Amino acid sequence: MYISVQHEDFDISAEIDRLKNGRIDLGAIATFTGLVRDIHGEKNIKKMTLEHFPAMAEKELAKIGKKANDRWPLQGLTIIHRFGELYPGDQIVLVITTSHHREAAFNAAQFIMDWLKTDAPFWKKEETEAGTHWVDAKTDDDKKKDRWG
Amino acid sequence: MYISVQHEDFDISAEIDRLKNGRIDLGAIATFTGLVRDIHGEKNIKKMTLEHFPAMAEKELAKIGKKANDRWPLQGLTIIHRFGELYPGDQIVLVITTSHHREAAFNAAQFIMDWLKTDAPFWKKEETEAGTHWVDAKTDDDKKKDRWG
Amino acid sequence: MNILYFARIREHIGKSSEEVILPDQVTTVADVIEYLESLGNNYQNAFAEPDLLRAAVNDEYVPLDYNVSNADELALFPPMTGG
Amino acid sequence: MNILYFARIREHIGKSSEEVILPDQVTTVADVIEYLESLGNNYQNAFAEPDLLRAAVNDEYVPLDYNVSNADELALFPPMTGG
Repeated sequence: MYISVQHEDFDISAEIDRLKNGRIDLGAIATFTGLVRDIHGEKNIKKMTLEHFPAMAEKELAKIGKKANDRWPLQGLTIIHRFGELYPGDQIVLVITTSHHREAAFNAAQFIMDWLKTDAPFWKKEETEAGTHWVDAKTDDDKKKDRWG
Repeated sequence: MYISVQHEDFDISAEIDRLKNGRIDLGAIATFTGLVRDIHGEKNIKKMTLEHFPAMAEKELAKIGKKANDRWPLQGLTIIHRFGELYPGDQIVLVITTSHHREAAFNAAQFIMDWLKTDAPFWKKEETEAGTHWVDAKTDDDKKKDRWG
Repeated sequence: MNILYFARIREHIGKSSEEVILPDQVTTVADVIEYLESLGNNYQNAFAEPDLLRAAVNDEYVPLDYNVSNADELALFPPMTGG
Repeated sequence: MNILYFARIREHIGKSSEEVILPDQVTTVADVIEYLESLGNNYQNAFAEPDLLRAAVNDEYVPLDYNVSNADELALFPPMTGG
């Protein structure tokens, strides 16, 4: 399990290579990348600032990774979450899961994303032409997490 | 929609860049990569040969992509399927989906993979120490496809 | 009619395509298969398991009761194992 | 007790952390919040919506009725918006 909380950007192919580490027994790799969009609602985003709780962030990502690992037969997983000032088009978060089985890889990646939305100690602030505001948590995200039981 | 049937390997980051094409309105990117495993059942795989139906292959991948596109609000998708002689660790297939919504990206990628398993005109032949054999289609794969209705 | 064979079926028959003149009574893909089986053991072996037989006519998947004529191109192959 | 503030709550209070000596009657996170509210409008504004308040003690998420002492480190923040 590779967990990183970082400001620096990441390269998906390089991260997949890190996870594969030369192994040839992997059947399926799923990835998910979250990006800063240029528009939220009807407002143009100029900048997104991600505040985080440094002492907790990596630990909470690792807990979420462990939950996925306990639930599906994974051969490895990566979670990278960026913080700091990001701009439209920038990558925010990367999840990679690998398994013999494609369903396990897909479900684990989706599960991890659902948990990150509600349990990773990060807070998004958007800067638009109309000023800056904190992004509200979506109750919908709680429901998505809760469906995993 | 970018569809390719090719012998050549692919680079996931490069394919994501091709799909993004500089756009900054993408919120979520899901990818799935299928790989040749070194072991199938209890046999060591030395080589996997993918035979395909050239006149139909790209067309069928495009049909599957269109089905996904009609069903979810995608901003773009890529399907690359390799043919020819491949070896353990080699990449076989890549699906990339992008959407404003992570669920749409995940579901569309999984849907496309399920359809590829049963409807893409490719046939896998494995070479092991015990000889060569054609990989049997799994009835389970039909069920996975059918669950999408 | 031009007929293409793929994978296990191609190997049993020993060729990847051939030109066949259909007898008059042949109207469906299943009829073509029955006719081919009369041509030799290699065809009988290729089509021994009807459940493991799929067809396309003019590059579109079709069921085995699909109507065909000499002008069509038929492809015969086992269930796909792509992805 | 060392208290950390994040995001909207940090901005309302105007600092990211502070050292607070808890009065004797304070036993839970909710009590700490009530005490902090007595310190000024900025705290009242920060905690105006109890539904939008989350807490961690010693780097573990806890409910607001969790027991705390001066030796603990408390963090207060709005619902997370990671991912």
